Amino acid sequence: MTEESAAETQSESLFQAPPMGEQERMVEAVLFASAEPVSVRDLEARMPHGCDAAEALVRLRKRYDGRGVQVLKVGDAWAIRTAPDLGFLMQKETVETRKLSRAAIETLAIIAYHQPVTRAEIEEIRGVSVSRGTVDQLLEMEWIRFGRRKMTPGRPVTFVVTPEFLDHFGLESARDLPGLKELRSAGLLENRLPPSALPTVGDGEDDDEEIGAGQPELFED
Amino acid sequence: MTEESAAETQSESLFQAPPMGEQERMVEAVLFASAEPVSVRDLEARMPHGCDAAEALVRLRKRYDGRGVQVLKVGDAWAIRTAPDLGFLMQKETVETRKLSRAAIETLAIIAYHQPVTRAEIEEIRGVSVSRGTVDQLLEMEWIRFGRRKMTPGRPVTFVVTPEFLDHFGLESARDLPGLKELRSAGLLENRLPPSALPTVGDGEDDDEEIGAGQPELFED
Amino acid sequence: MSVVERVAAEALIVDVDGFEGPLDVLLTLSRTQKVDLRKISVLQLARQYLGFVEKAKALRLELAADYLVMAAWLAFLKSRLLLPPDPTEEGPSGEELVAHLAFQLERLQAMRDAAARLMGRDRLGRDFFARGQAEDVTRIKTVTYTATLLDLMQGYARIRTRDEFRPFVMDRESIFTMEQALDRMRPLIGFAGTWTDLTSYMPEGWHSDPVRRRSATASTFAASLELVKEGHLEIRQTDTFAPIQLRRKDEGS
Repeated sequence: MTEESAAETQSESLFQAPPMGEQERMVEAVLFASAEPVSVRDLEARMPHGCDAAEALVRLRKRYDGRGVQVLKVGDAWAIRTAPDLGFLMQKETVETRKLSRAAIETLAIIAYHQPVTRAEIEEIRGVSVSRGTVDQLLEMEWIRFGRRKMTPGRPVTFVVTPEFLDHFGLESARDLPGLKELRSAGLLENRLPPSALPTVGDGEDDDEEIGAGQPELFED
Repeated sequence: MTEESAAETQSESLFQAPPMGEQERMVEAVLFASAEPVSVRDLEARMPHGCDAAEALVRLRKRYDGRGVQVLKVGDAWAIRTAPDLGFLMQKETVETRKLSRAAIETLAIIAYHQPVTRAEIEEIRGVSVSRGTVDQLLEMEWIRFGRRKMTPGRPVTFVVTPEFLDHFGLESARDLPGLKELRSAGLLENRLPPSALPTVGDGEDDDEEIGAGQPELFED
Repeated sequence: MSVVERVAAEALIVDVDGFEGPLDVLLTLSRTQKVDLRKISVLQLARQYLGFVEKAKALRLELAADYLVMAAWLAFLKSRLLLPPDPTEEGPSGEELVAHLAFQLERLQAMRDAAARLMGRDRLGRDFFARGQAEDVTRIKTVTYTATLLDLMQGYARIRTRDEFRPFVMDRESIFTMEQALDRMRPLIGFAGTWTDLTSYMPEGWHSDPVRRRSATASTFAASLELVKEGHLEIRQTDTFAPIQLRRKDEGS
């Protein structure tokens, strides 16, 4: 009996588990390097014989308390994760400013000049249909909003511009938008007459002018 | 003057950087989240305005001294890596690196210790021509890259080691290569020209070794 | 050649493929001298090397040209070292050549040792490890749209005066539309029985100005594709950037 127990003690010391500080280091390294959360059982399978991964985890968790990363339980396993309050560091925000599309500007202009105006009316004025995306975009920008329904058959919704719109364009009210005459006198319109007939292509150098007229729809969104 | 300085103080407090302890947490979170080293500049770009990432890194490095993971400097950047003595726990994570030929290992060492170094200089040191495959393999592993051209006749391209090389071998910089100082003081890193009568590589028929003279430009950075 | 040397040379020959050039052979041979590389007898080394080459020849082993160049040079060096110096001769002295060869050997050995130390370091992915679960930086892109009052007024003016006026900002005189190209091509393709270059369908007066040429080329090409889609035309290009050619597609074929 004495011999046996002596042998036991010896083998115990031979396979003695590393000190808890070391075990904590091990758990730290494994949790860091592992591609997925690691269970206590998996930790102990990796660590030297006799280790107490659960205890090492408790200590490690405490050590990371309040740090930039935390030791968290994910299901049955453990992982290191960014502290929730620092999540903003993992995001990179970029703001890109783009010019509003021509379709959107025209739609917006019609709403501003004709409000309250229905979609059908906008389409009639523009001569082309108004895509849903265009209206949604303007709604999302909060430059237009839904107005009252028209008291016409079908009671269609109308669109009006918002205070945000007025604010952005520096207007007191939509009535302050300049009229056609003013636009012309401001030089925004050219008094050039369009070519009387659609020219045939390939007539030579005279075909410069004809393009503006029916063209814009091609570039519609 | 007083007004100005008052305004300054106010704007300073408005954009005041977080306390150093918080900055340390932030650096900790970012480094933990990244598999690649992160430069001080990138850290500061992600942190709030006015942060001193370099100082936070110094503190963080000290904090992790002796732990299961360490804060390492790799070239101009910083990374967290597991402590080398715990590698035995990471059998599951071990990456099988492609076995390098003797020629590739020697070529790599010559580039590391002699950089920036031309192909002709590598050949002079090894006494044999450098095969294209060897260089390609090292380039592909991203352990070497093309450096600046030498201002010598023919303006040959040079090779230098990369941050990936430093990361792989756990080096802070190429100046920390083992034995570099001794080699330098022994004059073994000098580029001593051979007396004219010595044979040079390439005198022979080593046709398949010739690397199209114009080729390296392709890889110029 | 001593017995030891001969044994060494034979061992080398068996392994001749394993050598990385003549300098490598010299370095290996120098080890048999069992002295510091700086104190090496180059004369003896030259003899050893020449013995190695002779032996290889006797065994009908093909040595690469590099090895033979080195042999010739060592033979020259040997004679230099054995004969009294000729004061009229130009070029480096035997001592200088010996010194440089010793330097080369020492440097190569040093690089090999350095390589071994380098490869023996703790290495990423083997001894130390990076984060296994890296968190990507999520990029949040916010697009804000903007327009000016001028844009708005011009937009409105454009709509309201479409039938009367041409807003002066619209500068489209250099644009040839696909519709125009189609109109131009439809009557012409009936005559294209053989492969004809695309550029011959471009309108008159659109060749010289690069902006107009670009527009006309693009629209003519787009119109060609449209006609191919409609089954009126075949299109081909023999190589990248080669001319694009068109041919009428016979109905029913």
